[in-house]
Amino acid sequence: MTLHLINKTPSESSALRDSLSAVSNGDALLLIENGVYAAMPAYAELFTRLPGSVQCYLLEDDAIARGLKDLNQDFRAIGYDGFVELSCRYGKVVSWF
Amino acid sequence: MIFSIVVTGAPYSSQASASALQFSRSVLKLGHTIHRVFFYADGVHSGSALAAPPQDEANIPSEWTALACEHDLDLVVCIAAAVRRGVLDENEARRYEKSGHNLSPDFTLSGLGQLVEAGILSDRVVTFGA
Amino acid sequence: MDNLTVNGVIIPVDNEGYLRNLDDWAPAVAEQLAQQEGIQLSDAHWEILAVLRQFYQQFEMSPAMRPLIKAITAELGADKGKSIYLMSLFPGSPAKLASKIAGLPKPTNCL
Amino acid sequence: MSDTKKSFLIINRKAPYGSSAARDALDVALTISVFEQPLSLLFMDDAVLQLLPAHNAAAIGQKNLSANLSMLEMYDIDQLYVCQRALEQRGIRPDDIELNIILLDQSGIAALIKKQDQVLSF
Repeated sequence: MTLHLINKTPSESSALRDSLSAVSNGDALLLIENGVYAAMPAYAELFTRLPGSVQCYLLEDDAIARGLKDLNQDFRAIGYDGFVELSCRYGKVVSWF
Repeated sequence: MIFSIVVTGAPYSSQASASALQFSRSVLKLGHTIHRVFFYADGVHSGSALAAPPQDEANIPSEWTALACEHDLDLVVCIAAAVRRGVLDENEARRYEKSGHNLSPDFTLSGLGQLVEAGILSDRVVTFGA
Repeated sequence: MDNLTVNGVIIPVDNEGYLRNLDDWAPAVAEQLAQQEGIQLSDAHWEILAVLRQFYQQFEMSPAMRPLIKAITAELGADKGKSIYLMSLFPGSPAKLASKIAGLPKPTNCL
Repeated sequence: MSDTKKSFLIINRKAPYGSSAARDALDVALTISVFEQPLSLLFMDDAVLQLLPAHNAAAIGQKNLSANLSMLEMYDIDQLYVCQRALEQRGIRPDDIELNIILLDQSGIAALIKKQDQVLSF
């Protein structure tokens, strides 16, 4: 299983779109850097077709840095330690940027 | 678990190097190993000893140096990417007949083989791209 | 390293003996580049250099050892497409040494 | 060079020339091949533009990426996967591409990623 790491907003590159089209059941998504903007409620539609088995996370420091609040409830906020733990739990990390 | 980390974004142009630094700190804190940090493409600028950001900003190259000293990290800068962009050690400066060199002594210039070897020997490779 | 003098013309080389201007390459220049490496070019050397230059012209990159052998096998036959044969002509690091004599760019030490 | 084998996938997602990504990916691919590790390349998104033929990059002072890509077979790199949708979106027909490629749909891409040990992105 794969941890997909996305660091771009939905419009600054196709990173998010490409990652969404490449997920398998049981994978996870982690939004970092500018990627965290994708967890704004306005983008919720992008994630509705994800299989329920795909867990979604965002890096809390990056969201706080950008003043983001009331984000998409499907994303769990984690810190860098959580990021490392996810990298261990999933078999590999694929970066999309 | 054995990690290797790849950085392809330049500090101050992208967040990649800063994120990789934070991630590396957590990897080490949680008791894992970092086999190598490989700086590629614009990431090579993290190895500059001459970066002089304002005092109220993070000095990313020197933070890498500090982390490397504390944990004996192998910080490798891709030689082909670096030499093109003017990041040289003493040896390459001589090789290309340049008047100065700027690679921080805690970094090593080496080939892409070091990236591939890291991929072979590490359980996880995490890329911080720009 | 000292610059080369070929037919009265000075051909500048860098401190490792690589041509500074790749356009300066000519067979007479190759002879001298080889001499600096202690090699006297024979027909056997020349056909390898020709394959190498053709490879570079076609793909715009210098080959590593394995693709060089593949190209030599295709052009000159399997007997010559062997690293031991190349070692006998260009001792040490054949792909690197032959590239230098063939006037290809200085390698970036990429491996 | 090493007894351990890991399968590598290089994901290309950027157009050629405008950034160094295509060349960076190619250099890594050649190195993986020198280390004799199993290797696949995947072209997604704008990276399919790398596959258009007849570049003449001298016009912009760069090296010709299509010449470089045609060298892949000399390195025995023959697993070239291409995102079908990315081609369609750009009006490129598979016949326009001179390399031997394998077209993948969305589920094919997911399956390709799934079976790799390491994935490097450019």
